[in-house]
Amino acid sequence: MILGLYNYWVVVVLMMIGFYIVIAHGNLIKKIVGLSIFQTAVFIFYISIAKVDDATAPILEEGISKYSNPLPHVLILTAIVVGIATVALGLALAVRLNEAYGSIEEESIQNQDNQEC
Amino acid sequence: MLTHLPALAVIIPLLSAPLCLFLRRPLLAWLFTVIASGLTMLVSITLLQQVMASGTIVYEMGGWRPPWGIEYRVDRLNAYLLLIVTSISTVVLLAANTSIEKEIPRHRLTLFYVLYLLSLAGLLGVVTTGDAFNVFVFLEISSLAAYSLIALGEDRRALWAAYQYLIMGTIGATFILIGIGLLYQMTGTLNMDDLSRRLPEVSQTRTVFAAFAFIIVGVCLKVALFPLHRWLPNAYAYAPSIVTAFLAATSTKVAVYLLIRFTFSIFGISFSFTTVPLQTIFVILGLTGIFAASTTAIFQKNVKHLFAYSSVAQIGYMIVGYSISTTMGLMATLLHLFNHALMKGALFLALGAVMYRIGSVRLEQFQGLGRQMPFTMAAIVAGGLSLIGVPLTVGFVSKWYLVLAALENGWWPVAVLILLGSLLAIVYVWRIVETAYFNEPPAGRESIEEAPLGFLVPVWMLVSANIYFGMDTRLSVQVAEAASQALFGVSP
Amino acid sequence: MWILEIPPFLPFFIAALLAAVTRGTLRGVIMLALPVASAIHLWTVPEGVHLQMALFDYQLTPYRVDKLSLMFGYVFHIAAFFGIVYSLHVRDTVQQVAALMYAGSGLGAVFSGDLLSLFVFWELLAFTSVFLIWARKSSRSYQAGMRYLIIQVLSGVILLIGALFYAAEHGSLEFGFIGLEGIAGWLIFIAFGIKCAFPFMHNWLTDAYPESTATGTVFLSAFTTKVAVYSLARGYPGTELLVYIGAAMTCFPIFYAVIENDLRRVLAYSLINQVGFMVVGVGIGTALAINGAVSHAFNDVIFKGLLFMTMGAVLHMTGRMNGSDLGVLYKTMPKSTVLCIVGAASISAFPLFSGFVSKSMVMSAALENDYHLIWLMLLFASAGVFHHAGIKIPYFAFFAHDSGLRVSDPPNNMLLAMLIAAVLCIGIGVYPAAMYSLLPYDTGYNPYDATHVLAQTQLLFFSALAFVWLNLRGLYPPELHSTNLDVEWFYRRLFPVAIQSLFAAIWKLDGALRRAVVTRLQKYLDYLSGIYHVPSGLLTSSRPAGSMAMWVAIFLAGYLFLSFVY
Amino acid sequence: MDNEKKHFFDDPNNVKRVLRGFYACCVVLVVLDFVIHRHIYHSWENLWVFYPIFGFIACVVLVEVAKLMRTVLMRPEDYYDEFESDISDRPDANQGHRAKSGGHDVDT
Repeated sequence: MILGLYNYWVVVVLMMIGFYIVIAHGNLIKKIVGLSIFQTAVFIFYISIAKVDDATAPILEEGISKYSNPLPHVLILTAIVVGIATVALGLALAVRLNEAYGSIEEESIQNQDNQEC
Repeated sequence: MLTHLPALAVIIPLLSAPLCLFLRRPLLAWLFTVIASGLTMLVSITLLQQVMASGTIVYEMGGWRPPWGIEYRVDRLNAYLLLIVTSISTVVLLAANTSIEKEIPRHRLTLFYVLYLLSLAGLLGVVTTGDAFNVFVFLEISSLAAYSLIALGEDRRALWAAYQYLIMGTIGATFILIGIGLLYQMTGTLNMDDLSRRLPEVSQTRTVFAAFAFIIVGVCLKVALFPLHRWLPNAYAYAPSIVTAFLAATSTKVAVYLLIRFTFSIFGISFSFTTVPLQTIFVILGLTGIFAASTTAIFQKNVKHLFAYSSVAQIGYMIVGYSISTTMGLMATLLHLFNHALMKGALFLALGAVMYRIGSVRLEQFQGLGRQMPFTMAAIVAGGLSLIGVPLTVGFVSKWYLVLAALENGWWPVAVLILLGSLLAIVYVWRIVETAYFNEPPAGRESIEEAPLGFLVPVWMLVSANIYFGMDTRLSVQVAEAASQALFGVSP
Repeated sequence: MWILEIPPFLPFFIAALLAAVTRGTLRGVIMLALPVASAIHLWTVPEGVHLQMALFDYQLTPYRVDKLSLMFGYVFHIAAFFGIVYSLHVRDTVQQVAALMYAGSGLGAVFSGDLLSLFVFWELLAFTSVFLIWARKSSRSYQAGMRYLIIQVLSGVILLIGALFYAAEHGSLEFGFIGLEGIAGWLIFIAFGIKCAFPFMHNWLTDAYPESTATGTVFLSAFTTKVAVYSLARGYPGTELLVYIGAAMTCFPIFYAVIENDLRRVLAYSLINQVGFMVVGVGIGTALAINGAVSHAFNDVIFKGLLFMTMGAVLHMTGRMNGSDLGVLYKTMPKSTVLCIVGAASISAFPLFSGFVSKSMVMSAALENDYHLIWLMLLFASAGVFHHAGIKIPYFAFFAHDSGLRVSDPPNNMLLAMLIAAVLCIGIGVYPAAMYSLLPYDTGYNPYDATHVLAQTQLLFFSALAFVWLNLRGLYPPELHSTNLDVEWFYRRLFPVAIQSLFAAIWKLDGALRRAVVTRLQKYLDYLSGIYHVPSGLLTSSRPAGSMAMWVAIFLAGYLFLSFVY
Repeated sequence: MDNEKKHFFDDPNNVKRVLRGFYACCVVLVVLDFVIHRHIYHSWENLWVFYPIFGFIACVVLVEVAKLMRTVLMRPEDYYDEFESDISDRPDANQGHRAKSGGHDVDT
């Protein structure tokens, strides 16, 4: 039972790793990476739920009657694009932050801000 | 042409964005954007008329029949939101040309308009679409554009605020994505209408509970419901003035719309409010939000921060009305969506005018402004009065219905707390009035002039709307009432 | 007739607008012409509802005229007129505009036919009048004004909550008889009570009025409390509780008045005392009593205005207001002295002065309805009024010991205003029938029979005798620079101190707790970071993005937990 | 003050005269109590010279009680100021109450 649902466990573990990185790491790039892992876990989740036992890829071919559900794959293509855009924007912001604050550590940036106030 | 209106509302800004990129001259880009936004406003006005006259409009994207194809579905609620977003966007844009010339470097001006259009397209997409996954996509389009818009602010803290918003926004959107995935797993459909029909069969499973939790938390992040509001104040405070005015008046409203749509239409009232203790949680969070955020607002030194916290408090009012979950309560929330958009639009635009003249919106810089910029300050005072809920302003109308809804339900402590919350609003609005009218301008700033007409006209358009809809409540009340009745009528 | 639909507050607001943009003589002319024109207009308006509109599901009637509101409408016009004359020399635009708006709000309130309109004017009264206090432009007046504003706004909010409850209970917002029933009745009662300066809610009055400008206090004394009396007379006539509240109001302030040094604060206490008579009248609720309350309000506006004007004249000319710093001004301010004595005689209810013809109605009504103890209290208060307002005010300001001040009579406009008020005081006292004909009820009451006149004269003369005797014996308490503790002590001293010490304790406790938790946590985190090389703590506030994300996780976990358990 | 003209109450004899006139009035009023027939609403009004006695006693009691109150309630004039401390931050502190020059509500 538990092993049969291994795909979910993978997803949950990946997701937790990503989320933990976002929470615990002060480095802005690492945070983005964590976020990316977190998102990827969700993509895997989508793809894995589309899998039908004993079925092939959804390409019409003779002699095959069982196909996996193609819709989640398509959806995830869109989501991947969104994810890439997010990571790119996040990294770009990190670059700009580095230019402005001379640091990509959350703590140091926040301290500089606090002094300004 | 008329049959394609629902799609046009999204497609006009979405296609204008890349086109705008080719316009090198900022003035042209501005005109182009104003026209695009104005067109969508016309579209949404027509849509509202049609919907009020003949009921829900269904549009099949690309001719694919739902639930396979993506469906755009405009009912009263959508049409109402469309009108709010497009009209505020258009009015705010009128001031954009003047405002951003001082706040954004010249070579980025065109890009600003591109991002603005993208953000608008995203918001409109969220509102019109009838497909759950499509919501996620449009939400991300608008959010990504919003992050970049905020990062355009001249203060370096704008970058930091944008980064934080990006992290939080992405987490929120991903949560929504997880929730939608779980729903798809249980029902095999993404069409909202279809979902609402198939969910009751499986509603007692843990998967659906989890889906609900993920979606609610994700949406609440976007709503900036206390205690998930912490990304908002800095994002609003350091973004360029126009962006603040636009986002404050529209983006949280759209998020509240999502909350209503998911809980009322998709999961259904009986699931949302009886199976899980959503009502109690939200009333408590809403009221705590009102008091915590209003109190924080009192101690802010930056006026944009002050109003940002006040926004968090106002969201508290909307959530309270929403969680009363009666026709009247929901109607109060919908009214407040509209009214708060008017107030905050006016207030943040007026702050933009102050920013334009003084280059700062710190409270001590407001000294003596009452005499130096009389029209701008009068607008801020009028907006502030509306925020407090003084009769003859829109703020009064929504608070009135909110309190009545609470009383109707017998929740009179809630009613009393709502009114006491308004007292806090008096305090923070008063701080601004006192500084502006009872102090002499600081040394070296004797010759400040009134803001240019480019600002005054849109600001006063919004202020007059504040007063007009405070007295003539027919339009807003009628539509809000119809929308909230429809939500209660349609849902099981 | 279209002209009927101009509610009386409108001309005042328009005039306020005009006064804001005009200066000098033109402004004076506009401001003077206004109450006259408006009063003439009001004279022609028949009773009935003249303006109605619908808001939400309720009928609003911002302009309703009947005998009760008309009476207050007339006297507010009179007060506005002599107030404007009195302040003609003032060049401070803020004050002039605020005064006109304030008078307009008072009129708006008494002609409001529904609770919502009443609430609007109720709050407007607060927001406009506070500028008259701030106009003094001292930090003391600023703070007093702030306290005043907070209390007044609070009263308004309570009124609004009450009105909402009333709408929920009765499905209507009409402002008629309310009565002490249900939450709505009590809330509205408390709201009225705050404005009416009920005991323990009265301190805003004695705190703020003496801090206003010489001219501002004249306006202040006329409107706010009278609007409250009007509202009580409309909403709670015959409520027995009011009799006892009113009797308390007549008695306790006179003690304070005797030992108070600031003469305008003495008048403020005496204002509460006079309002007490009206409240008793409203509480008894018979035709005679209501007539008494209303006519006493009418007269009080005039003679209290006159007294505040004479004191304002003293303040204006000398810059001092304490009894201990004034004296023998009669030599150089003879006209003011005479006018002040007229006011003093009126407030003490000497026969042939206006106070007599109205106060005796309330007293008679108390006796007729067998409130014997109350009657004795009122009698005691009457003697007391004479003692502090009738004798103390003129005596310490114009006679008593020589302060060395030699200032002349005030400018002519001030004298004229005082003269108008004084003439009205005597006129009403001599020919009360004119005022009686305007009263809500026809009772055929005649104040000038031998019984009343003799009793009142005896009472007053022997009170005066007591004053003379005490003074000659040196038993009379001397005027001293001092602050006398009153209810305000609770919110100006006790609460701030208590809150401060409470917070100090909380911070201390909180600090200790947090230190303990943080050291524990840090130990744990040090251990973790030893393993994972996490640079620093998880919960520190310098990690906003991280902590926000954590909040999300907590929120989600909490939510999932609740929904699974529920 | 020698150059000032003599005022009425500067002469102690005048004061005495006024007081004597006042006493005479009081006596007359007491006498009138026996002459004029009054309606009686309250049993106490039957008492001999009720109103004069009541008025006199009331005022003496009033003043004596007020004097007693002073021992409990009286505080220095700046009692609240010391606590509401930001008053002293302002340049115009305390001027409002005892300003030296007259007519400070007259704007320039």
